[in-house]
Amino acid sequence: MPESKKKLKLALYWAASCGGCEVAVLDLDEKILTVAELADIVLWPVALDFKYKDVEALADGSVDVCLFNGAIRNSEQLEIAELLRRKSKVMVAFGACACYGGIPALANQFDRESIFARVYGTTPSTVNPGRVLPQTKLPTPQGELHLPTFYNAVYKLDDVVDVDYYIPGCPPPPDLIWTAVEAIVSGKLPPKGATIAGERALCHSCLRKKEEKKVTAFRRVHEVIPDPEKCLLEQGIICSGPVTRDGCGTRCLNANMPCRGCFGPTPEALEHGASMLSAAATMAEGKDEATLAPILDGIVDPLGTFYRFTLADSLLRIRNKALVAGAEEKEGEEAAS
Amino acid sequence: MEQAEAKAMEVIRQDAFDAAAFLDELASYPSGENIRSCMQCGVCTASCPLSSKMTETPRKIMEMIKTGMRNEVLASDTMWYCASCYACTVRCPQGISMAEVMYALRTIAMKTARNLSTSFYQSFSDTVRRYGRMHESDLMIRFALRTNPLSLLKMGPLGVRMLMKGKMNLMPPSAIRGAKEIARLYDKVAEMEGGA
Amino acid sequence: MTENVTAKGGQGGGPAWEPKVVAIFCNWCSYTGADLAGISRLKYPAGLRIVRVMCSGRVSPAFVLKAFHEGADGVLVGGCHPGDCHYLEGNYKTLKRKLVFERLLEQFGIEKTRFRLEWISGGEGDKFARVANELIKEIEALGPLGSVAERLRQADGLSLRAEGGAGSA
Amino acid sequence: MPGPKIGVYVCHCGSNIADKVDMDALRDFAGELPDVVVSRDYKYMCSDPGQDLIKADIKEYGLERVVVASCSPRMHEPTFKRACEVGGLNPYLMEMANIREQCSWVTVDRGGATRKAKALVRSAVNKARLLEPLEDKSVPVDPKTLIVGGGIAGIEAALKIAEAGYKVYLVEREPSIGGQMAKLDKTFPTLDCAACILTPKMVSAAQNPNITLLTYAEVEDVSGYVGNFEVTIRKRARGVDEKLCNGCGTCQEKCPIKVPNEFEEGMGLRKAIYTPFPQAVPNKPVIDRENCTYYKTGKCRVCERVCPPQAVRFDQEDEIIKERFGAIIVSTGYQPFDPSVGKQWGFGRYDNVITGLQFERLSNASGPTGGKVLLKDGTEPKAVAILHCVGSRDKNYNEYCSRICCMTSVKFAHLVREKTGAKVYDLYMDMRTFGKQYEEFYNRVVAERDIYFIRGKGAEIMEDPVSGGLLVRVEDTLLGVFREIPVDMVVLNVAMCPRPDAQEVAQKFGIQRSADGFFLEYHLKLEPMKTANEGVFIAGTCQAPKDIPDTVGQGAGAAAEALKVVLLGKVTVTPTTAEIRETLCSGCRMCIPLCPYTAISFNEAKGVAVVNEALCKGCGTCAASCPSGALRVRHFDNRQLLSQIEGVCAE
Amino acid sequence: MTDARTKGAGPKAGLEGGTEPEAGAALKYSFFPGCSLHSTAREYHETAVKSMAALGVELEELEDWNCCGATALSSADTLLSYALPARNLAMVAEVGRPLAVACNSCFVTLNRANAVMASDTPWRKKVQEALAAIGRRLTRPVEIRHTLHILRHEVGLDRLREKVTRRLEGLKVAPYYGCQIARPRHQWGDPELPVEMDEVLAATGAEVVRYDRKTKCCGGALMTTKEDIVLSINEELLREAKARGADIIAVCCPMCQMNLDAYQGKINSRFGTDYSIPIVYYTQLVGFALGLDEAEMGFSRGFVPATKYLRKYA
Repeated sequence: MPESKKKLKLALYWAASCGGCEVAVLDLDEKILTVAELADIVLWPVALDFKYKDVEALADGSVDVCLFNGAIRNSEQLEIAELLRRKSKVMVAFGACACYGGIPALANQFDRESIFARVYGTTPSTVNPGRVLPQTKLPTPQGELHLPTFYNAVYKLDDVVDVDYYIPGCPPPPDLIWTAVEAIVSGKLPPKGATIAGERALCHSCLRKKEEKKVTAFRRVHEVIPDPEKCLLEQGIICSGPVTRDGCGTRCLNANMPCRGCFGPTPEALEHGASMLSAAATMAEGKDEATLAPILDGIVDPLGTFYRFTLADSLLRIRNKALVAGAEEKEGEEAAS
Repeated sequence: MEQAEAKAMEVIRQDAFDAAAFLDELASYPSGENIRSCMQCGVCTASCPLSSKMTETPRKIMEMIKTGMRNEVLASDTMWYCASCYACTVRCPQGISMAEVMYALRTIAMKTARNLSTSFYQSFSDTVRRYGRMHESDLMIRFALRTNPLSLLKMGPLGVRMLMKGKMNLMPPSAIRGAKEIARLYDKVAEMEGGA
Repeated sequence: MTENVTAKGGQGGGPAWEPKVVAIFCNWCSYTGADLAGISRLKYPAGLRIVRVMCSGRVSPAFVLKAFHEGADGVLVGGCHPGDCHYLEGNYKTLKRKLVFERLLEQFGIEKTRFRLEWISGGEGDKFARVANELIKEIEALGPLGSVAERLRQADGLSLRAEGGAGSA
Repeated sequence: MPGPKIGVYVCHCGSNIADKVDMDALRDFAGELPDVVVSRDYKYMCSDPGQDLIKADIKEYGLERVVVASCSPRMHEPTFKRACEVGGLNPYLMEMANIREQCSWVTVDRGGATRKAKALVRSAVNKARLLEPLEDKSVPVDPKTLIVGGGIAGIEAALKIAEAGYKVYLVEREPSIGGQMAKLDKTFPTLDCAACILTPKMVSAAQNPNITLLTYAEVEDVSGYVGNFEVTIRKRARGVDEKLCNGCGTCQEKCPIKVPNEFEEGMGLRKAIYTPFPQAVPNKPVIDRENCTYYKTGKCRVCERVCPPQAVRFDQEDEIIKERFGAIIVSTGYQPFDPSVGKQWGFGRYDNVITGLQFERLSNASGPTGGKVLLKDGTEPKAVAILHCVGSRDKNYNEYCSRICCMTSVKFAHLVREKTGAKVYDLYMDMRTFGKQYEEFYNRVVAERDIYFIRGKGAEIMEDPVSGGLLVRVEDTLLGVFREIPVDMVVLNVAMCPRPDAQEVAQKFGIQRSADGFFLEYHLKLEPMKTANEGVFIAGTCQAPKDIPDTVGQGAGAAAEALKVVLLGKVTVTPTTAEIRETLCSGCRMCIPLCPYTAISFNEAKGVAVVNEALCKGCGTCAASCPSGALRVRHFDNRQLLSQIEGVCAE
Repeated sequence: MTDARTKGAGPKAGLEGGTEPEAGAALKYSFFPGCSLHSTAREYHETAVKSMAALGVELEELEDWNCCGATALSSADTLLSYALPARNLAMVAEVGRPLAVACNSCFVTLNRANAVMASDTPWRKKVQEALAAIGRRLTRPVEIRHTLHILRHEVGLDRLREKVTRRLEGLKVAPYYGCQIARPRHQWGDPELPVEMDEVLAATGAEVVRYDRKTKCCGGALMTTKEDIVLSINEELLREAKARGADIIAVCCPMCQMNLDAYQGKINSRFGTDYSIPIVYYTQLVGFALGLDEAEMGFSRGFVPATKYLRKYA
């Protein structure tokens, strides 16, 4: 790397995510030292003690790159995303959660009330006799404290701020991170909006033997030990390889586990979940409902299966809760009358 | 045979009738909605075991309905001859349930007409309301009181023979436990219809 | 129930809200059947609009999601009767997809009645009109669904930059 | 980035659209849509001046896309595609919005219809913006025509094509051609005998060198498409060498087995080796293996012994014929309604309640009674009732009018009077005499002595348990009285119904059925012989009940349709097929088993799937299952369809 | 064909074994006798329950049932004519067993109400509202079967034939169904010419004579209000039975039995005929053929004595 260049200003942030993406950065191993050489880190809450006001104090656009991981679940995350967007030249959605909502977005099947009711009420380990729920305001002797608002839905990063690049994965693999770092440092940036991953689907890299896509039963991974040489789909195991971007290095497949889709849809895929659902369903053998229904019932939890990482990027986004509740009420009335 | 009174040819002016209103009224009864599709084939008449006694055949009644002759239809004796055998209904090429149409006409007529049949059906209904079940002697007495008390004497001999054969109860059935429920049901229905 | 009342609030007698139904029909059977309904002057509400594909087998579940995403209150997919597919068996593929897809829709909180797959032959203009009227009646009872953009707006009051993500390209 | 220049053309279709849709509002709305540079409305867009508007605008405005909002694309898509082409625009850059069949004709209120029309136009504009130019391809046509069903419709069609110099295969399931018409006695309204007018045509069909007659044969399988149908025909073993047999009839005389004769509607008997009727074509017998003693026990062989040219072949096997045809005519006829399902008519219970076809056989000089109208006991009837509409115009059975029964009833009434002294009671609901000289014929018969026309549907036929006579119950609806008519014979004029295997046949030939079960024509009025399957035509009573003149007319019409295909010598094949974008295909092989035409294969070297566009029919099932979106269908690709959905949804 | 259907359609697996009669004891129905079976048709009630029991079918009387309203209420008040039978159906639904009905009139009336509960007409909601007022609830139709259908299709002819101990050889029976078991269309049976009773009676060994008027109407309750014509249509029924050489007419409806039996004398005097044809319920003949106590079969309750035809089998 050319020494003459000014050191890059780098920010890393962790919103609604598990923290795996942070660890992935550390997984660069010795290359992390190179990063440290090339860049000044201005914010990295998981590793270094900066304050938000330090960032606020920076001039707008003075941060070169922000690697933002995690989805937007509450008002604090939104605030910081907006702040970092203002301060950064390049905003990178880092990891599946920031790109597509990731695992946290599966909560879009429920709204705030039901999540609180469950978490602070009905889970077996909860002891909460006063039924205290998180509040946004807390009066204290020192004055009123304000806490972030927990949202009804989980959002992906580009829902709330303009994103320049996407690095998918749960977490992104080190080689991809390094490719990105190199591109940023060298200034050889891809067109804005690009996703740093393969253009084709994962099957392109999968070395398993593929024969005929026809199945008579679907199985879940805990039910069988798959043949490691054969296409998992052809063994009746839902694998999102055909719809998911290549670039992860077939990490799951190498471990004899199916692709769950953390790299998100290929550029021309209609929609991550629906496309895979469509393909998987047509594999079932049979021509009438009586034969097909038992086979296809083997695909349990289609939403969780096909949108495991991409619900916040899907066409429907969140569960249509209010109306369903209304309909249930109506049904109840009818039954009662 | 006495000379039937010669009936003058009538000129019917369609504007004397509100056909749409009568059809709409019937449409609020079960199977009343497809009367308009009657194509006057006469299968109902020819399938009916009792049509030979009617002054107007069932088919003609349908045409009168479609013309809007409400008063004439309700004054006819046709519907009171229906024995609910449904022969017309299963054969009607247009899928009209004549039997239901007859029920509808009776129900409408029951509100104003008074004859042997209305008395019988009213008596029947009253007996059921009282006991929750049929009680033949009660019905016959009610019926006779409504029509001609002397007719009881005519029915007497058969009643006695039925009694002898163990085919008739003189004592009323001990009202069913749900008799109050039945009365309430009658009231509720009356209320719903009154309110409608 | 109260929702429907406010939503309808009839001016001029007719309902203010008219259910929007996207019908995706195969060219050979259902689209022809819908044409026949027209030739026979059968009537159905104007909210039902047909998009033509060559075969019901062409209908990706994502098309249905797209319709709901855009604010359709219901989606009707029409194909040839089993055994009658112009392309031999495209309609069987549609059936397979439907069997999984309808469960997915339920998970998204979209009532079963809002999505229907019907076999309508080119001769069944009357069946098409009946299905159309029936479906719209059922959807009227459920009330409006609203577009996803609206639903997201309602969820947290955020103004999102570009809702939709996939497929809106 | 500006999109392509779009022109929108809104058609009034006279008042068909304009009465329901606000034309000005629609035109203005279209003009406001992005990329639309011109929008016009016109009374008849499909007329020459209408098309000229489009052609002129293509030049003047440099239009790159055209949207026509008018009737169904199934009606005028070719018209407007041609207009674009003439105007210098690739025809695949034209899109239609169906605002007649699917808008003005089906919507009650003007406001709704106008809103819907706008949505449909916006949807079409959305799609048009994304269209791409495509080129038609053409493939050569096999000049042979297959005709399935050798009744009068099939015979007529075969003769017309053969006489034009083209080859025809005429396939008939029965041992002889002739169909139902061969059973009839006299035909209305002229009363000439059916055999006299039919037999010459049958013989011509047999003798024409361009016609290959395959009787006692059935089509087993049809594949391919217009111009190149691949057909498998099973010619069942007659048990007789057709080349050696001279039709002398000795075998039939000597055969000891007698079974009910189908051709006589169960009223006469035939042998186990038989020709169905004396004028049969070919006049060669078949062995009915179910009833032949030899096939049941291995003994007998009388026919073999007595056959002068030694033509009997017990070991003959079915022959499988595979041929390629350019066009197919389906003329498989009808099935008479079985009146035994309605017990009120007493058919099957009372000996002298018969169907119309049975009456035809009784009246036919070559029938079981030698042309005498007799009761089961051999005596002459004294009173005969004829019932119309048995199984037709009746929602319990068939809603449609069977069309010919009024006229056959009038004919039967006349024949009864001609042949017996019986009184005739004709029970009708309506007297429908729609054809040329039909009303005149009715007027002649109505004037005959002792024929009584009673307006009323015969409700039931009861037997008097004491006398054994029949009693027909009917309301004389004109008098308004219940009538009981004592008769000794009842003729049930039964409906013409779809054949029981109509569904199977429809599937085989890729055609559809209407709600009544008959085969569905492409357009009820304007395309009565075409079907939704290009190159497959229908003729005769397989399409709907009809009389002989109409059947013959349709046979000839279907011949013209078939000739049009074979004379052109080539057919255009749509370029709207699937294609694989190799740079996106990951080689998952999901699409391969989905194609019913095996048009997709896998290129191992490249690791991607490949579409054979000659085999692809463009259904798009593969594209809907290609997860990565590498597979696309031209003219119906994801973006185009999504934009259309967006278009119909937006308000 | 018949056997296949019996076995195939039988609701209880026990029947599928076929030969072991006791296995079928699992057939149990709620039973709606109706008012007539408690009075004018007492013998129908007794013999239906007993002969069905002998064939392994338990008819458990629905507790606290009420009058179905018959056709009289359909003529008086539409809503009531649905609501009244619907109360019975609601109670059947609570018991949770299919309903057996012996009286044709009850059968048609209960079926009529049942059909409304399967429809989406406004009547369904109204009936539900009326029922709610008396604390009853009926959301969907219940299963209703005529006892004749149970005997023919659930018990089956094989079982019946096996259990017959007195074969009624030589007894000429005209099977008279009346109208409402056949019409309007029900689950089983041709609306014009059903055969179920013919088959059941033939299985007892009796000679079933052809009887074309088997579903012609007897006039039912119109005997009360239109006696003249109703007598004449009953005369026509007797005439055919006699012409066909029937000893006896078997019926399955209390109205038919009453009109043909109790009024037979009046018919004779009105029309100058001399009919003396006993009118018995098919269950009486079935019970008798099964070897049940003759005295309990209620033959003595008929006005026209049947005993002279049955003596030889006793």
